[in-house]
Amino acid sequence: MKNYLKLLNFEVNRFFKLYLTLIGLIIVSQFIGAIVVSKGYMNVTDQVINKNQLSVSQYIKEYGLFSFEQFVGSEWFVLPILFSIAMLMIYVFFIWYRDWFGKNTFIYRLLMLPTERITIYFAKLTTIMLLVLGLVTLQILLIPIEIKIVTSIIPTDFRSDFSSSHFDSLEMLVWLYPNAFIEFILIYGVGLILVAVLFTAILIERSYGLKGIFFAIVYGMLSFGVFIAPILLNVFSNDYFYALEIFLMLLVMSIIVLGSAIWIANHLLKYKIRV
Amino acid sequence: MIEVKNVEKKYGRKRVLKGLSFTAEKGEITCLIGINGVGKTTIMKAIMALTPINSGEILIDGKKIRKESFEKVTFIPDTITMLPQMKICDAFSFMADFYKNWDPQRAEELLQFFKLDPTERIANLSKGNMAKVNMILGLALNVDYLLMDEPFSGIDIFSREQIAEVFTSHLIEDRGVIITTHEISDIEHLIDRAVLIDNGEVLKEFSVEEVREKEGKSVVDVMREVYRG
Amino acid sequence: MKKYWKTILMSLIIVTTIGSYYIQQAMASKNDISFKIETTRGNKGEIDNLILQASYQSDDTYHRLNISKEGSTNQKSGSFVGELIGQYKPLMIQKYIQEHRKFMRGKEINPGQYFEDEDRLIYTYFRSKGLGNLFTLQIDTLDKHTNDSSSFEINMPDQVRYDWITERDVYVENGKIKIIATSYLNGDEELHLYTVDKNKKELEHDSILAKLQLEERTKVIIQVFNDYNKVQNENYILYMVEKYKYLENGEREIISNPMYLYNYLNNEVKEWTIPAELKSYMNSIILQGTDIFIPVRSTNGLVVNRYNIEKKQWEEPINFKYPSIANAKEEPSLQITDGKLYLVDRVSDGHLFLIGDLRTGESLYEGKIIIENKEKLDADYSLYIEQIANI
Amino acid sequence: MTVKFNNRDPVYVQVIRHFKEQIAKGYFEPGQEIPSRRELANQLKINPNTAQRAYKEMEEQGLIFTEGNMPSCITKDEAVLKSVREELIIEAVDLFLGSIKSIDVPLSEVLELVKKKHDAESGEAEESK
Repeated sequence: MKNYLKLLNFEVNRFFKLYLTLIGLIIVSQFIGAIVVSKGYMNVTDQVINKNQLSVSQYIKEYGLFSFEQFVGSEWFVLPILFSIAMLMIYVFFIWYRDWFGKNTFIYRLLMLPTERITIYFAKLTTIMLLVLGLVTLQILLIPIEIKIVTSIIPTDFRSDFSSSHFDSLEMLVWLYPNAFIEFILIYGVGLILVAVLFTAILIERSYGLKGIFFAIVYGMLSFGVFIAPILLNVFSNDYFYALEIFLMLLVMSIIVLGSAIWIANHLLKYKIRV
Repeated sequence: MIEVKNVEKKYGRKRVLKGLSFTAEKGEITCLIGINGVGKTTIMKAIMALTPINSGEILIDGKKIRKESFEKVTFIPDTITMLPQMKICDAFSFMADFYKNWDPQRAEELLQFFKLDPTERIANLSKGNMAKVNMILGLALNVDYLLMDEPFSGIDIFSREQIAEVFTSHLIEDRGVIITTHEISDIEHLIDRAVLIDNGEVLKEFSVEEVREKEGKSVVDVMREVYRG
Repeated sequence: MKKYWKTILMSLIIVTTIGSYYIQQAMASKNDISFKIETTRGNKGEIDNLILQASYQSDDTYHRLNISKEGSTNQKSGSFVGELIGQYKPLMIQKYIQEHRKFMRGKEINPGQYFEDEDRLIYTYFRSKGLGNLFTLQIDTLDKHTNDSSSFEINMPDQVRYDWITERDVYVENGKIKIIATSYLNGDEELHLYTVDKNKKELEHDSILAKLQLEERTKVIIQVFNDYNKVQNENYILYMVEKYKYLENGEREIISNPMYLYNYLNNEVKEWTIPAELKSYMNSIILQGTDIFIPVRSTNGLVVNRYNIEKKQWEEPINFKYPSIANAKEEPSLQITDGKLYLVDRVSDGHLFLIGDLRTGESLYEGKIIIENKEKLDADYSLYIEQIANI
Repeated sequence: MTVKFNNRDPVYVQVIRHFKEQIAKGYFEPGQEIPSRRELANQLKINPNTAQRAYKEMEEQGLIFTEGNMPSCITKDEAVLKSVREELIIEAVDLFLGSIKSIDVPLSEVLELVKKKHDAESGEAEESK
C-alpha cells in the first residue's frame, strides 16, 4: 500500500508541470472569454439601443436577457475543455509508453521495484483519475468566478438570474456533471473501466509486440462486447428484461470486465512483459 | 546461487536462447562472454523477469523470482534506469524511497570516489559519468547478486579504470556478480568463472583460475579453441 | 508524509469540491416545491390510496411529482434512478408490473393495448416484421386465477401495410377481441377496427371506421376521446375526424370535424353532433360507460353536462359549487372513473381537489392541494394533473 | 606496489611469487605486517576472492601467519625464509641454465664470465654507495 502511494505521488509529480500549464490555459481562456463575451454583448446592446432609441425594457422584450449559458456555450469556454480531454486521452497512452521510449529505460526501474508490479498499474490508473477529477473540480471552482466577471460587466437588468446549475445547458456538460451523485459515480466508474481496459490493451501490445496490437484490439472489443452483453441480450429477447434487471446485469458485467482487465494486466506484468 | 536451467526463448520465430544453462555462485564474479547478439543481455533480462522465457527455469537461491527478490538481486543495464530530468540526488532519494536495503552512505562514498556532483542533472552527464551513476544505483543496494550488462563498453578509459577498481573493492566481496562483455581482455584477471556463449547456447563454462592452473591457458586461449574448434 | 503534498492536496481539493457540489445539488432539489392535500370537507377515506401523478411548472422550472395524502414525492425529471424503477411509466402499467411481473415482461407501456376484467388481462401488440411494413398481431392472455398465460400471433393480411400502428383501445367480449387502432402510411391516417376470434386464433374482420387521404395542404387528425391513461372497458368509442388547413397567416381553419360513436357490441357507427354552445369545450369531453360528459367551468364551480348514449338525450347537468377563478390560465384537470368525478381546479389559494358522485351530483370529498414550503410560493405556478389512480 | 600479471598463470600463484620475491629481497622483514586481503586486492587490482585464496595458500606454506583477526604477518621462521630464498635462486638458476644450454658453451667459461660480471657490478655498487 505504501509503495502504491509513493508510485502514485511519483506519477503525479511527473505530469504536474504540464498539468499546471493545462490549468493555466483553461483559466486564461475562460476568463478572457467571460470578458470578451460580456463586453461583446454590451457593445451590441448599446449600439441597438442607441440606433433605434429603445428603452431597456423594450430591448429586453425584443432581444431577451443575457443568460450565462451564452458564455458557457461560447468557444472560449468549450475549447479548453475539449483540449484538456484530448490531452488526457493522449496521456492515457503516453503515461505507459514514455517509460519504454525516450532517452531512458525507466520501465526497467519500475519493473525491478520490490513491489507487486500490479501496483504500477494501479498507480498509473489512479493518476489518470486524479488528473481527470482535478479538471472537473477546477471547472466547478471557476464557474462562480466567471459569474462574478460577467456580472461585473453586464448590469443586472440585462441578464437573467444565474442561480440554477449551469451544467445542463451543453450536452457534453450534462455528461461530465450529472445532477445526481449516483450518476456521477456511474459515469466516472465507466470512465475508470475504459481506462483500465485501455491500460491492459497497452500492456498486451507491450508484451506481444506486433501481433500484440491485434490481440489488444480483440481484447478491447471483447471487453466492450461483454460490457454491453446485457443490452444485446435484452434486444434479442425483445425486451424480456426490466430496466433495473438490465442495470444489475450491466453492473455485474462491468465488474467482470474490470476484474479481468486487472487480472490480465497482473499476469502480463508478472510473466509476459518485455522491455 | 543463480541457476539458469535450459532456458528457451523465441522472438517471433527466431530462437534466441536454445536450452541455455549455467550457474552463478554467490561470492563469485561470473562473466558471460560472447559476441554481440548471442543473447547475453536477453539472459540477464530473463533472470530479472524483464522478458518472458518460453521454457526452462531460472531460480535465485532455489526460488522463482518474486517481488522480494528485487531486494536481493539488482540489474544494471547498459542505459541508465532513471529519468533524465532527475538530479542524481533525486535518483538516490527515489531508490531510498522504494528499496529497504538502499545504503545512502555507500552511495555517498561512491559519488566521492567517482568525483560526481549530486546536484548534477542526469541528462547533462557524460556517457561515462552516466554509466557510473547507473553503477551506483546497483552497487549502493545491499543485494546478494549484481547483474551488470557491458559495464565497460563504450566509455572513456579513465571511467573504465575507475569502474574496474570497484570490482576489486569490498563492494563486490562475497556478492554474486554476473557481468557480460564481448571483449574479455581488460577484465580477465578480475573474474572467477567464465561462461562462453554463442548464438543462444553455452559452449563452455569453466573456472578461470582452474584452467590457468591445470591447462595454463588464459580465457582468451580457451575462447580461441572453443569458437574456432 | 510531507513529501506527497501534491497528491494529498489535489485529492483533498477534489473530494471537498465535488462533495460540496453534490451536497448543494441534493439540497437544491430537496427544497423543491412540495405539496400536501388538506381536507376541507367530506370523508377522508376517499383519498386514502389515491395517487395524483402531476407536473409542476413555474417560469423556467418544471418537474414531475406524485401527490398523495402523505404529501408529495419529487421525481427529478429524467433521474436515472427514477428511470430504473420505472417511475415514469403510467401508474396503471406500474400496477400491472407489480401484480403480474412475469406476464408483463417485454410488454409495451401504452394502456390502449390492454383489456382487463375480473378474470383476465389481455395484451395486444402489432409487431412490424421488418421492412415492407408487414405486421403480425400478437395477443397475450393472462388468466388471473390460475396465473398462467397463453399467447398467439396472427399474420396480418397482405394489405395491412403501414408505417406504424398505434392501438387506442381493446374490447373483449364472448370470444371476440376488438381492437381500435389508428394506422399511418406516409401521411395518410386510418382508424381501424380489427376483430379477432379468440378461439380460432384468426383475424375475423378488419373494418375501417375512418379513412383520410392527405390532400395537398389539408391536415387530418383522428382524436379518440376515451381516456388514454386508463384501461377502461367502455362499450362505446367516441372519435372525431377533423380536417383542417393552415392559412397564410398561420391560423388553423377547420374544414370539417364530424364526430362518430362506435358501439362495440353491435358494431354500429352513428354520427354524434355536439350542441353548438358546447363546441368550444370539445377538448375536455370524457366518455365513461354509457355517458358522454362535457364539463364547463362556471363562475362559482363546475357544470358537468351529461348525454346518455343509450337514451340519446341530454340529461340534467350536474353542478359542483366551489370558488373557481373564471379565466384561470389552467384548464381544470378532470377524470371520471367508476361513476366518480375527480376534479382538480385552480382556486385563489391553490388547487381545489373535489371527488363527486356523478349519479347523485353531490360531492363526496373536498380538499385543497397547497404548497407546503410557503416561502417557495411563486404566484403564477401551474399544476397539471396527468392521472389519478388508486394503488 | 604494482604487479604486471600474465593471463596464463593463476593469478593467486603470481601473487604468492610476488610475496616470495619481496621476502627474498628483504622488502618484507620477518614478522612484518602485510596488507589485509581487501587492501591487497585493491592495490593489485585483483578480485578479492583471488587475494583470499593467495593468503590461504601462503598460510598453508607457512609464509605468513594470522592470529585471531589481527592482520597477517610474515613468518619469523628462519628455515622457511631460507627455503624461500633458495627456491627463488634455484628458479633463477634453472632459468639461466635453460637459456644458455642452447648456446653450447663449456661450463667453466660460463662461470668465469659470471664471476667477472658479478665483481664488476658489486664494484660499481661499492662506488655508488
